[in-house]
Amino acid sequence: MIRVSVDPAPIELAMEVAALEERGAGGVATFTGVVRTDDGVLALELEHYPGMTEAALCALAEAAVDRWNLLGVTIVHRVGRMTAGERIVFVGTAAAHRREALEACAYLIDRLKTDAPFWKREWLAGGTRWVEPRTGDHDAAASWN
Amino acid sequence: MIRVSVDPAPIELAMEVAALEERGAGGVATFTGVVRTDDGVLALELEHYPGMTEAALCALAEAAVDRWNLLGVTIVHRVGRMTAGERIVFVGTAAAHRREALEACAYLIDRLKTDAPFWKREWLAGGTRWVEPRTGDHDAAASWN
Amino acid sequence: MAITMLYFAWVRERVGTGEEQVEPPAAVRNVADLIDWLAGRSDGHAAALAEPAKLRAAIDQRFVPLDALLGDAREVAIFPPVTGG
Amino acid sequence: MAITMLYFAWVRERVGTGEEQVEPPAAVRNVADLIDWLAGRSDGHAAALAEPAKLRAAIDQRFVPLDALLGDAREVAIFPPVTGG
Repeated sequence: MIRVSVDPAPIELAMEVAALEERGAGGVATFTGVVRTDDGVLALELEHYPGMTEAALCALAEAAVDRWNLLGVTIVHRVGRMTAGERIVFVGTAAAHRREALEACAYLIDRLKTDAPFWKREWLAGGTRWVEPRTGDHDAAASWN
Repeated sequence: MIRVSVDPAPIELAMEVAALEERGAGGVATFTGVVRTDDGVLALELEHYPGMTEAALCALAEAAVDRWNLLGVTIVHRVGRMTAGERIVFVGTAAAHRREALEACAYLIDRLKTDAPFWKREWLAGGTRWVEPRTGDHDAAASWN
Repeated sequence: MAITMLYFAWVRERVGTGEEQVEPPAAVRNVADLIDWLAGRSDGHAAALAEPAKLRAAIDQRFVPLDALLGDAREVAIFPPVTGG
Repeated sequence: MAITMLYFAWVRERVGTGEEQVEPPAAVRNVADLIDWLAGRSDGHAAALAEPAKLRAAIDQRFVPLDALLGDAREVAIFPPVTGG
């Protein structure tokens, strides 16, 4: 019921959601991060720590399962280079009750931002730059403690 | 940027999500209600109040847009008869920040449960029964006031 | 005054129709009065409308409490609490 | 002791490699000591590791603070704060 994937291939959202829906739960909540098209970013490049990243995502999914009554958890993170409009990350949860699915989904994306080793580089017209972490992300992650 | 639909046709989730992703936002949150397969319900039948239901969903979407900084809101509710595993309702939000997309999505599904005229009937092996409202739904909706 | 009545879910089933035209007397001022008056129209109406506490209403497609005045309502709907989503 | 060092993101770029084997002396006890010691290996290392406050670390694939003892670490990774999602 836990599915974790770190993959350079595009994220197949319909397939991921269908797999969650097949868990037989009443509700499926998802969050999808998309490369924005509005701030001059031509492409995004995601680097990860092979082995540790997958383990960190599994640990995160397990923490969510311990905390909420979930029938399915999926975390898919794309790596490598992707362009505006493409999906970076997909988090999905299936639960009998909508509240649990929604809360667990919010938890997973908040914690993923601080607890999983990924590094993001933006490709702009003038060159590339490594994205700085946002302090708000740490506040959001800490709010679940 | 607001899309509301009340339709007896199956909900095309991939299409709905794609339309939200095309809003150019950084994040898309969704909630999908699915007919459960685990409690003897063979089918579900949804009745609505033509005209008023669509207006209520529009009002709900507009309330979310007033409250959060959203680039897209979609509410699709199926009506008529549907079987286990099929989608009843889809709520999706697109926003620059994940927190806004996630909160607005939770708000919409909570409020939809109490503010939109739909009535649900379950088809069981022994006959049909109209679903009773859950008091928890009113508490959840009121929590956003 | 002529009002289009709409019924939904088990109210519709018990009344036996989803829509009817009615002309309540002037003494029928609010939705609760209307429910009382409608209950006298048939056994089906009586069965559907016996427990007003289980009923909800809309006037001209807006939810209203049962003590809402009818005013110049053109369409009144009576139904059980909603259960969508 | 032999340690596999891994570097990610701009740390990797400045060091000039993503992976190397090192054998720090016994005086190198924690991650901060290791960062200090590594900074002397090349100009690239020095540039990458000049500001430890901007660095994060993992020992054997677990996040650790910079004062974490190396113990019998086999793999140590140095990288900027993570920015996934």
